[in-house]
Amino acid sequence: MTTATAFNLGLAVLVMVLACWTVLARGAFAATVGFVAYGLLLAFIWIRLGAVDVALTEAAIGGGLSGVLMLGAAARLRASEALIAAETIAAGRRLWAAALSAVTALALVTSVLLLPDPAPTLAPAAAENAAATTLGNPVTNVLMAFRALDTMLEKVVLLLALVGVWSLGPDRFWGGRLGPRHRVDPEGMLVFLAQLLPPAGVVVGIYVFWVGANAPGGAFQGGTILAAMWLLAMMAGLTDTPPSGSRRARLVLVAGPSAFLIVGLGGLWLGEAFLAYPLAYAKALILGIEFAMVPTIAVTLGLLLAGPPDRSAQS
Amino acid sequence: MIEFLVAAAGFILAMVALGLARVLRGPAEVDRMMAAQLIGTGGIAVLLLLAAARGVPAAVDVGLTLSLLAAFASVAFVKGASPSELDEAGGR
Amino acid sequence: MSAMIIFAICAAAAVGLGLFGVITNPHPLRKILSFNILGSGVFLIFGIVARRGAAAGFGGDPVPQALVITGIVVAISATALAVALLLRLFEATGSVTLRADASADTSEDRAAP
Amino acid sequence: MNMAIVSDIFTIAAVSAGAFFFLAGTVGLLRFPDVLTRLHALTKADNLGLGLVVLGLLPRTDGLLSALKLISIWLLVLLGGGIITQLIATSARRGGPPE
Repeated sequence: MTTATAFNLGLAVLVMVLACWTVLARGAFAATVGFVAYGLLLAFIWIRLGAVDVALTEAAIGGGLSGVLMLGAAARLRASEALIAAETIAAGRRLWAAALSAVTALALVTSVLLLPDPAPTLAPAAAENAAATTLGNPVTNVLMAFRALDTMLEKVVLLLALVGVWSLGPDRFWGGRLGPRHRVDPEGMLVFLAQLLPPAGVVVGIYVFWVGANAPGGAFQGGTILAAMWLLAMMAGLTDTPPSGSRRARLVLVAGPSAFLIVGLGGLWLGEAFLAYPLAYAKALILGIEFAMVPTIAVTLGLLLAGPPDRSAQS
Repeated sequence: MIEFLVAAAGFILAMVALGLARVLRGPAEVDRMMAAQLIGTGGIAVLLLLAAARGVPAAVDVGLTLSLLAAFASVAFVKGASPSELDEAGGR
Repeated sequence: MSAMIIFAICAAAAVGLGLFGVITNPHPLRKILSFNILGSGVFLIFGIVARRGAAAGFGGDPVPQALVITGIVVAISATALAVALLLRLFEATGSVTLRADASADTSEDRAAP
Repeated sequence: MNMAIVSDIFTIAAVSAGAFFFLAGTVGLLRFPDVLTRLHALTKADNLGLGLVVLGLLPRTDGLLSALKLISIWLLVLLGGGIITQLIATSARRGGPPE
């Protein structure tokens, strides 16, 4: 066994143990901590698979943001755990579930191992057409040019999810500020961290967006880092969420998808197709869309985590 | 040299795994709060060693992201474990 | 044993574990967590497919990688919505149970104080 | 002796020293009796270990920017780690006597 194989094996075992912990741990908080560790370490597997773009996304989203989302929910649902503990599932049914899961996993393993060799791939096609956009990062090429419709609709999904979350706020709080207010930490340690870390984080976020054209990175990864820094400042009580009625916030929320849509319609108007970029301006247009997208992504993700309107419009 | 770097990464990963096992077991929730911290140091060391071994400089950017996000998650751990830290919604 | 086989087993195990958790955990928050693990397993399978398709000087087929990034974004959107629904359910009924027959007694609990 | 060998020896020495500190941190985490001492073992030893690993990898970077990135990762971890440890310790103290 080579060193690399031993490393891969150790990494896989560790990630699987964490997945088991997340599924089987007794308390919701303990399970969520396991999930955060799982998400952060999953990024390592993505590195081993040579997908650094995905590793960046997974580290930022899987470990960071969704973990924090779950932690906040676990803290607010603490009282519900004792209520639901009585609802156990009969041993027989657990056995059936285990068998079903095992069969599913086995079927997946065999189908992955039986994939045709040489594997079908679109890499040559992506390489052939890379010159059209002159971007050096093939994943950005796919996201922003070859499958731009997917990416545009993905941003719409983010926005729709936010609309869904906002619509869950009680009527009396409509137009009010989003989510609970965080108290300023009396010892000031958290405030100190929230003053020191975000400036560095903003630089990193913009850097990750900027290198995305030619190296792993991009608008989404950069925007996620910015969202995390904003949320950190919120958790320290340094800033508050905007009210859900805020015009400025709503403008930022729709700016990114609108830019995408306008460019897409422009392609249609120029007679080619929806989202067809004129070759001479392809790179500039893609970077322009990404640039418009970064603040939208940061604000949408930040507000998704903040939750529905939770305070009356006056406060 | 590459063998050495991967071996060092494996060794530190084993240390992180042992630490995680200890930290997740608890019993106090304070112990569990250290999990992200543990990955934020040991995990990043593993990542940097891997980046050097495999010659993927971009993996260093993942380390940069991880260092920020691990700190962010740790703050959420501390706030999540002590619900009194979270103020009640102002409207109630 | 090649890296692909190890990670393929890992991905399938994540799917299996997630499925088991979704079925057996009574708490909806734990179901959401399990569902995320299931999803990450599916993403890993995409990653393996991408890695096997390495060609034309790329370390992996960029198309499945881009699909996974889109998938991660959609997953967190859905997760955030699910968590918000769950929190609202708890706020409205004081319970998070998903049992169909439980709605009657929880509303009585709420009426008592 | 040429430069490549010298830099390789430097890398091996520094990374090994870093790995040793990770070992020390984990031993402390496993063996120390209460939360505050465990926290102390984890933060101090691991941050030093990461610093040594970064130091060892510096000669292998391909330019000033990459070297700066490595150093800034360490500084970020130091900064974040130090403050978060304080937060965790405060939370431990507030939650009554740690077992």
